[in-house]
Amino acid sequence: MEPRVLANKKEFTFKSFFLQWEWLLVVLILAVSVMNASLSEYFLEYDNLRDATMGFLDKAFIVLPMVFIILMGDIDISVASIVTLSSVIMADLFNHGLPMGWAMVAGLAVGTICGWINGMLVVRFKELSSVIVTLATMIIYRGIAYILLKDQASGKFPDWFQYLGWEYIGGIPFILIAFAVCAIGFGWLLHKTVFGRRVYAIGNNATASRYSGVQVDKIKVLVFTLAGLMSAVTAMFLTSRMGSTRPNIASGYELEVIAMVVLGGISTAGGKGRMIGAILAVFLIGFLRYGLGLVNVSAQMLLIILGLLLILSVAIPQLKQRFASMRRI
Amino acid sequence: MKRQITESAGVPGAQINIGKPARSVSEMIGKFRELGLLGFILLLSVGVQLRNPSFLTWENISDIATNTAILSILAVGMMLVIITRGIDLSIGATLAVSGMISALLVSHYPGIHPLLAIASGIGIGLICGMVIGCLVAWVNILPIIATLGMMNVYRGLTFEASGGKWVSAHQMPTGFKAIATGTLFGVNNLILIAVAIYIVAYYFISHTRSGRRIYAVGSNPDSATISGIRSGRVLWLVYTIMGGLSGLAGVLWVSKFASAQGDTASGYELSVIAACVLGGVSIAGGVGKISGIVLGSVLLGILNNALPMIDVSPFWQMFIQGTIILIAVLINALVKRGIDRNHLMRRKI
Amino acid sequence: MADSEYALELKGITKIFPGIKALDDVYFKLKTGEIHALMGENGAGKSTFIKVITGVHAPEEGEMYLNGRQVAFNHPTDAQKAGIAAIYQHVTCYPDLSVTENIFMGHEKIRRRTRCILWDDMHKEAERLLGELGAGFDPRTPMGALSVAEQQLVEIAKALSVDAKIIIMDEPTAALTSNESEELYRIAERLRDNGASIIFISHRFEDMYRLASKVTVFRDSKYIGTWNVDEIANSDLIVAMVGREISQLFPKKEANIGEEILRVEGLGKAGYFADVSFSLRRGEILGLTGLVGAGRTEVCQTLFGVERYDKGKVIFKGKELKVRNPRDAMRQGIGYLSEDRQKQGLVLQWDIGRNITLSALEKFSGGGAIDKRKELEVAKSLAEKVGVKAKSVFDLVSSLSGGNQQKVVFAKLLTAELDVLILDEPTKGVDVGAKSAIYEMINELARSGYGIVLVSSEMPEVIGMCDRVAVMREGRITAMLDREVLTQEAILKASMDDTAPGALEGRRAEA
Amino acid sequence: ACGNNNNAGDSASPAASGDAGGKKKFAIIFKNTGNPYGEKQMDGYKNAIEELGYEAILKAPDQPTAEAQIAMIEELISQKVAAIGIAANDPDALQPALEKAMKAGIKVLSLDSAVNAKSRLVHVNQADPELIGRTLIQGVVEMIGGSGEIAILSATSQATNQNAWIEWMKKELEDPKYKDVKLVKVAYGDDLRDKSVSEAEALLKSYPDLKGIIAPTTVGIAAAGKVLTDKGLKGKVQLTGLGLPSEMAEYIESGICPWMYLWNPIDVGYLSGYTAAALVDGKITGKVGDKFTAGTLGDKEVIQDGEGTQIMLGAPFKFDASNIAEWKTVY
Ligand SMILES: Nc1ncnc2c1ncn2[C@@H]1O[C@H](COP(=O)(O)OP(=O)(O)OP(=O)(O)O)[C@@H](O)[C@H]1O
Ligand SMILES: Nc1ncnc2c1ncn2[C@@H]1O[C@H](COP(=O)(O)OP(=O)(O)OP(=O)(O)O)[C@@H](O)[C@H]1O
Ligand SMILES: [Mg+2]
Ligand SMILES: [Mg+2]
Repeated sequence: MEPRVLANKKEFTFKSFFLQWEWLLVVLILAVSVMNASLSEYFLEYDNLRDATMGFLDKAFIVLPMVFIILMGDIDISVASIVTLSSVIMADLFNHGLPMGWAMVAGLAVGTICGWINGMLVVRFKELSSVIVTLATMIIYRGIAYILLKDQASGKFPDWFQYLGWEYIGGIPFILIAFAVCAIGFGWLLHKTVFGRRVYAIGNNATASRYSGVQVDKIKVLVFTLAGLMSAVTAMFLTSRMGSTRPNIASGYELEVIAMVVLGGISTAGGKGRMIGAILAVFLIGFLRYGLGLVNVSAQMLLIILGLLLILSVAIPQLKQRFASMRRI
Repeated sequence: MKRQITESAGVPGAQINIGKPARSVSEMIGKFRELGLLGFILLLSVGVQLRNPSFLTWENISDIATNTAILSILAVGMMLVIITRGIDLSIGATLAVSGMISALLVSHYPGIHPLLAIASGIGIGLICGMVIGCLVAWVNILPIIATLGMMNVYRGLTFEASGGKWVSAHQMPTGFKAIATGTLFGVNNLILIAVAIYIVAYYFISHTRSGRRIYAVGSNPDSATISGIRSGRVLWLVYTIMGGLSGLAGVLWVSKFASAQGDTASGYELSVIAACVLGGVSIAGGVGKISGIVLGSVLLGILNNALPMIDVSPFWQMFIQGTIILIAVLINALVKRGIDRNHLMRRKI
Repeated sequence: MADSEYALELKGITKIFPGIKALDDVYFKLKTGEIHALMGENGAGKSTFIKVITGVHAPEEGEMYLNGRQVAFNHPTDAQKAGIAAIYQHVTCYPDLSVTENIFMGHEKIRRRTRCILWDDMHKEAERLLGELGAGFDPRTPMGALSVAEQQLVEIAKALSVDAKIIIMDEPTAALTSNESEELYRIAERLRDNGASIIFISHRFEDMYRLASKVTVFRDSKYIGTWNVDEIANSDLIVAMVGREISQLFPKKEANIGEEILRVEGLGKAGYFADVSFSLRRGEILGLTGLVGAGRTEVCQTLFGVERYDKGKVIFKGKELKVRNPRDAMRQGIGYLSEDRQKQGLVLQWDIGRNITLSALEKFSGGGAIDKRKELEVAKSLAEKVGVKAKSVFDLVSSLSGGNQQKVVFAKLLTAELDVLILDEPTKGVDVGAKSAIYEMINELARSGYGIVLVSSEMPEVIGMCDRVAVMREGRITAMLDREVLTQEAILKASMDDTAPGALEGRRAEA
Repeated sequence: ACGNNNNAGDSASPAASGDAGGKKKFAIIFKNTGNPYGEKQMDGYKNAIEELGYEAILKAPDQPTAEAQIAMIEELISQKVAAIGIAANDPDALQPALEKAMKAGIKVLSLDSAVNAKSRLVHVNQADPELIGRTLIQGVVEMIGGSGEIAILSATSQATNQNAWIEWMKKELEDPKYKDVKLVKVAYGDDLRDKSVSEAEALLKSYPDLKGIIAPTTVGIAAAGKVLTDKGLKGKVQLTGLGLPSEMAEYIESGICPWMYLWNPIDVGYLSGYTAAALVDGKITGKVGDKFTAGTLGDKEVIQDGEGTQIMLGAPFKFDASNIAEWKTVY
């Protein structure tokens, strides 16, 4: 065989660079901003924009690990219940006399354990899809929250606890800073590390990954555990913003989170997509909601708009592909 | 018994063989799934009966059946969807929008024949289903995403259609309310409609080509394409049927509760999916039986009926339901492992 | 136009996939009642051609004539109606449905008026068809419960069930043993004698010589020529297929066998294999052969930690080896090349470089992050070493032909420091050109001190390559043949001999 | 922007002039959209605000959650409205958001379902919980003829309003004159049709001697009415509670439910509108003893309510066969 020399560089084309999904999201965010600014004089005020982020960033913490989960072809619909359970347990322990700091640690631990249980069930029972496993645990976790708190709300947290969700550091909301730190961390984890590369490998071909020495089960459990932990982080911020907790908080968060991840261009089918897409999607949906809220669009219109946006965002790439293949045939 | 056919065919008997005895074992295990579910239902019933003697009365059983009817009608459609490896989260919203529109219809034209009201509900459901069918079958959107998006849209439309109002009992003609309360030979109409749907669905999925193709597409989409099955059409059909059944369920729901609201049946899709999963429909596609989902729906129906009757604290109900679902699917998985192992052993003999 | 002497004729067919011209102005003529072999390297376009005939793909250009009349199939059902049946390369079954349904899917028997499926008729017919093929299983069995060979029989029954005039078989023998292949030949001949025309695709020359009267060769999506089988020499055919001559398929290897590195003692796994013992030395190539389903893959996967064994022990470099997963195995120094490179070997959607480095990512990570430059360097040098044909390591693996994909898998093994390589059917579905490159590579590896277990079903390969051969039958090693006594007869005898101690009795007791 | 300073709503604060478009903006947030009771309340609020020549903003989330209401409060703060009236989905969870609003100079009041005293200046109460609780017991006892088993079918186990009323019902029952009346169970239908029906059926079966059901929630009472109708239990099991006239007309006319109570949601909204305007105009500060005139409803006074203050609309209105026909088309 004659030795062959392979080219050293990847071919770079501006077309493929700018045809990336993330650019479309950037354009959409700009379009939404322009629309909002023209509809409402209040939108472009710095204080308002800044405070708006405080309103939608709580669930964004779950978006980060959900990107990993969906990339691996799994899904976790129990995250909202984990938020509730860790919030309720934190509040319950605090009200039973545990210092707030320790109660928070316990809340985070509970979330982590819930995530770990999800992960263990998913890898031990591979014949059940993660939808089913987390559907069941979703009901169970919230069920436990009901058992613990019954019909009570629980609150009366120390003042400093409210800082999490409401305070600013140097004029920037603390929650935004925390999210930025987490987002950079998760982005780094996904795109720069061995761990992230393996997550992509599992998403594309789990069997081949296993045969290549990737510990698929271990990584899956870890990712689900991370999702549990981040759900608990969301629980901290949400509880701080609400000042009290109940067994029915955060209901419906799972679907919103999944919608954001999908809108961010993360595809379950091919293990494709990037963290930045999901983060952009968080801000796109957040600003769209906030802007339409500023002009007091009714809740039902908002539902319809968000539904159509989700459909369109996944339909556009599909249709593009279809047209391309139609031209071929 | 190793070489039954080798002499004539000259094929080594190691792989190819008749497995009649082994097959009956695996069949038994297969049936065990449903028998197990039935056994569990009976056990539960006896347990509840001991706590509350009015549980196993004719009246209560008929109540359970009536309350389960709508759930099981939806479960039939959901089973077809899941067999094709899909899922439909929009059914609660579809149910609400078709229920609301047919309620508005009868409140504006009280003279309308109840059958026409049913037809209108089914019609609207069909349209909703068709849209989702198109998105899934031809735009290739993942079912979970397509139905999540359309769920929002349909729910929004329900509110828009009603303008935030409810349609109440006094606005509905008696004939319309009688759809769900009427009886034939002493059996509630809802039960009759549900049974009729089981029968039609059973015939459809086991004795017609279109029905079998649903299984084929779910079992192996690639070979379905190659054997000339237009999987797009099958998918579209499945979501359209689901929509039609949701529409029917919408009318029945509104008629049964004599009230149409914007948030009718929100979150109901999870109960329906749970019924299917309990009934042994595999999310991986290709597997599912009518008898299974009927049992699954009945189990959920009994839980809904029995937990209040045996004075379980309302705060425990959710946990108990979730735990039963989890245990059921885990046992299901373990039994399936048993079946697979059995197949494997058969292979070796 | 009057009936033509050709049952099927295709002219100037061109088929383009995004970025790939899979067929380029291709011609083909099939006479009535003939068996016509279609050959060519991997990726030559054979399967695509078949799919054009059966209406799965619509060609960009070209015409198709059926008995002299021009036709155009837009959909697989059109071809079915026209009496064309195909057995596709990859078994296309519905694992959850019964055998009967698998046979009749797409053309179920239905009662005219009610459009109700006639199950009894179908089961009876299925039973008859299977009986004709010598298969004894019940048509009501779910397809997923059958072995690959049994499934292949069902595929054939499926083709028979439509009473097809033209039957196309795309590598039907790839999953079959020589005996089963023989059975298939018989069936094909009978079909031909009954007036059907058959297109037969295979990489095995054996098949072609045994069956076909004509052979057509494609190369690089192009039509090369059609010959009568008895008029063309083997070497000429190879030249036609690869465009150059392959002087020596099995290069001689200077044996340089060192110390023992791996010893397997009485390995057993309930339901799969029992009492497997062998030893391997550095520089040695140990063949592992037997019929399909003999349990070779299972043994290999157990050694690699994919599965667990429950009896016996493995001694590796003098110490007892315990592996729980492939990662452990690779760390200890055992590598495995799986028989299904698309499912188990590669991440098809990734580029070549990433595939190569997947199993050794830790080596490129500094402080948690991947050092991309170092990764690229290693990937590139390994890809060049195994001779992958591509523009750069950024080409997607899915765009490569089978042979080149296999080379990528080899490159992957070379990233780790291994002592033992287990190669499971490394040349399965690989064309002649790539095959010889792979043989060369294996010899090279053996020379550099690896101990190699070569699993293969191809007699010439086993005999040509191995220093010693273990033959497996029904989960047991029935013979260990040294190079001097290595003959086809000896292997066949060991792999089929019924007097060998039955592994089954023990297994059943364990189960 | 946090902390528990209670004097946030300094009436002199000029920050929220709310007159960006020339008109001051008054917002109301109801629990959720698509609820006719809420729509009527918002209508009443709007009527009052427009009578006064201001602009009304009506908002309601699609799900009855506190999270969604917090987002809406933020949106309203951004819009610099003059006042927010809120029917809360949670009494405590809105506290930080509402405190932020008050700090920004917005007047905050709750109506229908209260927020805690720290998060509001004043609460507009549709009716005295004590009065509701006691009246309902008195009603059902009268219906069942003074003795027998009764049960309560409530909304969710979390609902603050319902829980307060149920407490008062239990207190009323402690009176020795009810020694023959036994409250056998409090069931929760979660304001879901199907669940309320199941719960109602379970009550009937578990307690075959049940004589009366109190359902202090609109969904629950209608579901119970439907169950009693379908089972032909008219006259055997009595039903009363709080319900929408439109939903209950059928059952009141048929006699399943001899009478029930509710206040006029339009009036609740209307009174809230005037209260909001009075707060913004500085006529009242929300302290006990403040007085103002609430349009057609006449003079109103701020009174004590636990730690906070409230304005009472009046006694609940009794709907029975004689007046239901005229109300069923109103709300
Ligand atoms: N659906 C498809 N989309 C894109 N490219 C395809 C598709 N199917 C086949 N190809 C490409 O077309 C070329 C011809 O493939 P084909 O499967 O016809 O080869 P083959 O001769 O059958 O090879 P083998 O011997 O490996 O079966 C290959 O390069 C393949 O990658
Ligand atoms: N995933 C599986 N599920 C069930 N049975 C299996 C599975 N994989 C292999 N088998 C069965 O286990 C036995 C041993 O298979 P194995 O693949 O090890 O044989 P082999 O000699 O390597 O054959 P091949 O030449 O096909 O690789 C066969 O009877 C096969 O049918
Ligand atoms: Mg091929
Ligand atoms: Mg093998």
